[in-house]
Amino acid sequence: MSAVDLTVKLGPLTLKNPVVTASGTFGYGTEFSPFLDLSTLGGIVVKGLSLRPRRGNEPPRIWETPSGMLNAIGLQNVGVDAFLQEKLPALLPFDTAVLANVYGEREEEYVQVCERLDGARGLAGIELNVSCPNTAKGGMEFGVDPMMLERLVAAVRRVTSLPLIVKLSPNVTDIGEPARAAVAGGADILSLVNTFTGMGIDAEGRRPVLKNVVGGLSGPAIKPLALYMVHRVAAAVDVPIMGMGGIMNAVDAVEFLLAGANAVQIGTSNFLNPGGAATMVGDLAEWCSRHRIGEVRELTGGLRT
Amino acid sequence: MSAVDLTVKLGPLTLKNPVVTASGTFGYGTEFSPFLDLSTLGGIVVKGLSLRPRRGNEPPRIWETPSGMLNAIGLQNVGVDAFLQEKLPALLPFDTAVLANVYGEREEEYVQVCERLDGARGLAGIELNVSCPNTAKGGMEFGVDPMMLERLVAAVRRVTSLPLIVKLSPNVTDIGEPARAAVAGGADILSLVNTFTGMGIDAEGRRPVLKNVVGGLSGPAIKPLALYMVHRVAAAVDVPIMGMGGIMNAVDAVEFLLAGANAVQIGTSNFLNPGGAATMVGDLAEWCSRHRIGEVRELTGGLRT
Amino acid sequence: MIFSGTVALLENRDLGHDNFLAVLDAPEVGQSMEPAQFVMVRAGEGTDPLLGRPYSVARIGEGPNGVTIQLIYKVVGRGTGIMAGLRAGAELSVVGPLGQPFPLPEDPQVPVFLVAGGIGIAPFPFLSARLLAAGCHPRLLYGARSSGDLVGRDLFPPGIEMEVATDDGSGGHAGFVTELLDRHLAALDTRTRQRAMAYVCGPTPMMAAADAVLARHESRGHLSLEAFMGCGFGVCLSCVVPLVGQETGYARICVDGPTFPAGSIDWHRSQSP
Amino acid sequence: MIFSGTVALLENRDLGHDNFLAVLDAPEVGQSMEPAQFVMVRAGEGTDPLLGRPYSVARIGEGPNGVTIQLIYKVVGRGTGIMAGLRAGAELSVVGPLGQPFPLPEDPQVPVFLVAGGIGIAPFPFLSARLLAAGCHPRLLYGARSSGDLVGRDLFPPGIEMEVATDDGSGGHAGFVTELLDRHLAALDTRTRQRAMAYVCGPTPMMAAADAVLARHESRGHLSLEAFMGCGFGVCLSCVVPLVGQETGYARICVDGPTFPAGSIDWHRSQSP
Ligand SMILES: Cc1cc2nc3c(=O)[nH]c(=O)nc-3n(C[C@H](O)[C@H](O)[C@H](O)COP(=O)(O)OP(=O)(O)OC[C@H]3O[C@@H](n4cnc5c(N)ncnc54)[C@H](O)[C@@H]3O)c2cc1C
Ligand SMILES: Cc1cc2nc3c(=O)[nH]c(=O)nc-3n(C[C@H](O)[C@H](O)[C@H](O)COP(=O)(O)OP(=O)(O)OC[C@H]3O[C@@H](n4cnc5c(N)ncnc54)[C@H](O)[C@@H]3O)c2cc1C
Ligand SMILES: Cc1cc2nc3c(=O)[nH]c(=O)nc-3n(C[C@H](O)[C@H](O)[C@H](O)COP(=O)(O)O)c2cc1C
Ligand SMILES: Cc1cc2nc3c(=O)[nH]c(=O)nc-3n(C[C@H](O)[C@H](O)[C@H](O)COP(=O)(O)O)c2cc1C
Ligand code: FES
Ligand code: FES
Repeated sequence: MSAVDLTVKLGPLTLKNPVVTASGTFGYGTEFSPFLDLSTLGGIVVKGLSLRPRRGNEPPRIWETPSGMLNAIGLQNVGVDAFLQEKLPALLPFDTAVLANVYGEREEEYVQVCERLDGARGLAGIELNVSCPNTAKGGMEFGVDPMMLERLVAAVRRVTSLPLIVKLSPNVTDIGEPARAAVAGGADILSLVNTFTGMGIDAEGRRPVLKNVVGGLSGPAIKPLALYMVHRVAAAVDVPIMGMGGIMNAVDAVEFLLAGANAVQIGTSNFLNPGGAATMVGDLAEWCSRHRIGEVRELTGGLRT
Repeated sequence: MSAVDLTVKLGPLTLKNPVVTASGTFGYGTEFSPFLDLSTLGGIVVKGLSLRPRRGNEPPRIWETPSGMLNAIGLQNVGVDAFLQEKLPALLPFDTAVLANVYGEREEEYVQVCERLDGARGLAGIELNVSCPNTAKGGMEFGVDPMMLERLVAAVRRVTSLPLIVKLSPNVTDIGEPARAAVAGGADILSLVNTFTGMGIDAEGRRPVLKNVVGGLSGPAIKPLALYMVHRVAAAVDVPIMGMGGIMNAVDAVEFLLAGANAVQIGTSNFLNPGGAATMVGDLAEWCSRHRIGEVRELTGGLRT
Repeated sequence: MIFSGTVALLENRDLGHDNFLAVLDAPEVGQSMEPAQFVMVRAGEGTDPLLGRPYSVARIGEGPNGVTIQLIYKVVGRGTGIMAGLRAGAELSVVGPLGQPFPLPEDPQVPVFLVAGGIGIAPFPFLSARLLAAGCHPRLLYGARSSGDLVGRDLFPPGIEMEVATDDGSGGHAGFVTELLDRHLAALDTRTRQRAMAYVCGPTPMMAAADAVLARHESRGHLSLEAFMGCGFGVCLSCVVPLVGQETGYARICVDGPTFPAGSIDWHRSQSP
Repeated sequence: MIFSGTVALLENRDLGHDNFLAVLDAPEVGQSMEPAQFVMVRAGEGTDPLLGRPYSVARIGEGPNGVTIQLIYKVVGRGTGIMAGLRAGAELSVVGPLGQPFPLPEDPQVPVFLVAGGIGIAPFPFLSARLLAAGCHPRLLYGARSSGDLVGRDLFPPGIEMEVATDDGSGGHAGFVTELLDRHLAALDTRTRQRAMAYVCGPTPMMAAADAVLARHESRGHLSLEAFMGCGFGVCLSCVVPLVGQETGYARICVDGPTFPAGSIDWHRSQSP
């Protein structure tokens, strides 16, 4: 087992292993200290940060669905300044790549948040959450319009030299298009998928189950859809990929690597199995050694079709 | 219970109740005679028909996923002529609306199949499956390009006076667009959703699990996504809707009606609970009477938001 | 560290009226548990249902490997339904202890009321044991729809005075349990009343009512709130509730609660749909 | 009508080496069941796993409400794993009887071989009972990886001759069970050999090998094929297999099979990935 090399290189970003926790499902990291040693993880993506603190949506905010969950948290977060002052320093003692997930309602907001993050001590990279409604464009998601997306990524690219990850929305006809646009804008890495737009209805109450009416679907239910999208993006572009969507164990992670991902992110799984991400690191090494794979990166795109 | 009026009118199509079985999950109907009385159903959509018989894809063709299944049957079917000669007459004794689901690789194929179906004795309507790859356009799905879709629907509209249902693909950025296009082309009714494109991977074998590599995801896993799309299409267009995606029981059906559907289709559920569609008719009536709803159509769009 | 792992079900006793007592072989959880803290439990195989369900710990018992934790639960949906179908020997996935416990009164001589509505009885056997040990003399006021729903009274340590209320009048006071609380507080002199302490657990409307009673009598109290919980340890941000004077944000019931001091919940803003 | 509904598990006996015998209180299913027919079974709550799993009926027994159906199953994945965890009293959802049975030999005097590989033993106790009743004298040739995997031999009616083979040589013939079949057929005179009948059930490679042996000796036989099945009654079109001489289509294992006459499968085209 010790023989397996788990390190992965995603362009400018090197991770000690390919297991990264996903934004919005891992708090600001330290919430998980009672369950695992953060230093075992390849990386941590923190909760989406906006320019100012946000209180989020009114509850109910989540709903359980068959093998999945809908959420409409509304990006409740402490804001970028509190993150830099309080949350990021608390992660300095840990040997893991800390990635900031960034949210904006307008292009300028993304740029401003990234300007503040650029050069922050202990920050390994920035992930742009482009599944946000663009208030200047009538609420359309940044991530679904390739031109808008390329412009946004280029604008952010100008203000930061940190590794730049663009997290793609799956709510599109062909995910290859935003993938190419993000790369054209200057993305170093693509991560996918964010949640699928969905809705739950309470038949008894004849009401949407979420106060926000619509929410994002995550969890094992979406795994086949996410795997397909990773496979497709891997064929469409040449940059490294972080794959995610319903990963619950090391075998699921291997599937994403085989589909073309260089690393994976663990989301919903953290809620029900808070120590799970760390377990997966060990299990992945074990899986590799059992299959005589010396370097985990050999798995990437290793699908025999 | 007997007091509940279950009839629904979808433009030119009147159904005795809103429970219809979905194409590809109910054979040619009579396969279910050992499990239920076909006359209890509001309608039956038969397996997708092409101009000539099709043998379908090589196996493996299906794969189970968390709360769902992937399929890549490849539209194995007897062809429209055998349907008219053998399958349709066998359904004449039953008091249910028989709907033919039509598949084509080119616009002309759709038109030719529909020409033959038009006026067939015992046929209540035609449903166009537009999630088919257009071989003339390099394999792009008919259903994802609004212009191509409108043209296709208009071409079919010219050759048949039967109630025309267009079944929308969910693999689009905004399902409102193909919905409007289908209506502009002359669709009487929209049905949605068809399956979501997905993929499964066998980590041990490092292979896609389906011979066809990609397949369509159906079942409870997609229910929240389908509900959202029905809700969205109901807001976008003014024609009646048949909603589907993961319906397993009468409460699920009520949710789709509340989201804006006038009738529902039952797909994957038929595989694991072959008598289930008939049970749902009774359960739906019971649900309505328990909630003092005299006419099931009151539920359509009855969501309090 | 908080325990997260698999534990064995040692006993799953039917208490009647869809209520059960589950005994779990979970010494790592039980040893540091406090009253009103809870565990997240997943029962059954597969990913449907996906998320854990929160349960208070009703009792700490003796077990083959140290202490056991004992849960009283009522079957209301899928998760509880699956749990009710398990036999001794089944494995459950458990995370805990979680949440803020009920703080014990500083002065054991003050009147202490345990106000339970329905399955809100769950944390009180454990709390009672701790209160007795601290020299308090708690009185249980227990309300339910009907007398058959008044389960678990035999799980309390001896020496707890009990009064019951039922909506249908089939047992004890015919009416709400908060009316019993109101009466008891009203019977106290002002100074005693202001030092009295109530611990409340039950459905949300009952807790709002109890909170109003406590405010009217200027009595002290702690409420243990309910919410659908996605994680139970503060990261999914699903279980939020607005607090009085905190107009710009929310508390998380799972980590800031489930116990909150009486008077701290902004009931007006918290009404869910 | 084919039964589709919920039945009770009466017994779930551990046969060792991950094999179990499940006894189901399913008189509606059992009364019209024939050997090699199967049932689709869903165990556990929720929609994950979603689809039923096919199991042959191994025996028809006596039960409280008429006949029971008895399944021998091996834990290989999620569905079988969940089933193994169930206790008597649990409810299972069952559809059946399904599929085409093994046809009995017209002449009871011909040599009859039952060729089982691993859990392919499942349909043979039931078939043996029917063969004995028809005056046949079947001989069971039973192969498995190791002698511990040779389960269920005590489920056969008395009077069945048995020979075993193990891959690791830990019991009986060291090698494949198809080698035993080959030997037996080779020992017969040509006319008897051509009238001999073999019933084969086991993993796909073993069935392809048996089919080749039967072809070589010009003996008759029926194979009971395996496939992942989405429905079990012919509508999902998942369980397809190409037949010899049927270049433009497929047979469905669930309704056209699971039993097929020897020589009818196009093994060349059927190789799955
Ligand atoms: C701190 C705490 C301690 C608790 N202690 C106990 C205890 O000791 N014993 C006990 O019996 N119960 C206790 N509960 C309540 C218990 O957690 C619930 O009864 C349980 O979660 C029900 O699960 P279920 O799967 O059976 O029901 P579900 O199938 O989840 O449904 C039950 C109800 O919840 C609603 N619901 C389902 N999902 C959601 C969602 N995402 N958002 C909003 N509503 C939803 C449903 O509509 C339904 O009305 C406690 C709750 C909390 C917060
Ligand atoms: C007619 C018939 C009769 C049978 N009778 C018996 C019997 O009596 N006793 C018995 O023990 N078994 C019997 N089987 C086999 C039995 O059905 C399987 O072992 C069972 O389905 C396994 O279910 P599982 O959920 O435990 O395994 P799964 O978790 O489903 O996986 C088991 C294996 O199947 C593969 N698999 C899973 N899903 C798919 C898919 N969609 N497509 C292709 N491969 C997949 C997995 O990769 C794995 O290798 C029979 C099969 C047939 C067709
Ligand atoms: C409760 C919740 C909150 C989330 N918040 C964010 C967020 O702030 N920013 C973001 O980019 N993604 C967010 N996500 C999406 C996840 O990071 C991830 O892309 C998605 O959940 C799919 O992965 P999973 O199926 O493993 O959960 C959130 C997901 C959940 C469930
Ligand atoms: C095995 C299978 C075959 C299908 N074949 C067709 C088809 O021929 N034509 C079509 O329009 N839809 C087809 N569908 C899609 C279903 O009709 C339905 O739209 C989809 O499965 C979603 O509903 P469900 O979740 O209830 O199954 C098929 C679905 C499955 C699972
Ligand atoms: S339950 Fe997840 S934050 Fe409280
Ligand atoms: S299993 Fe569905 S057609 Fe055979």
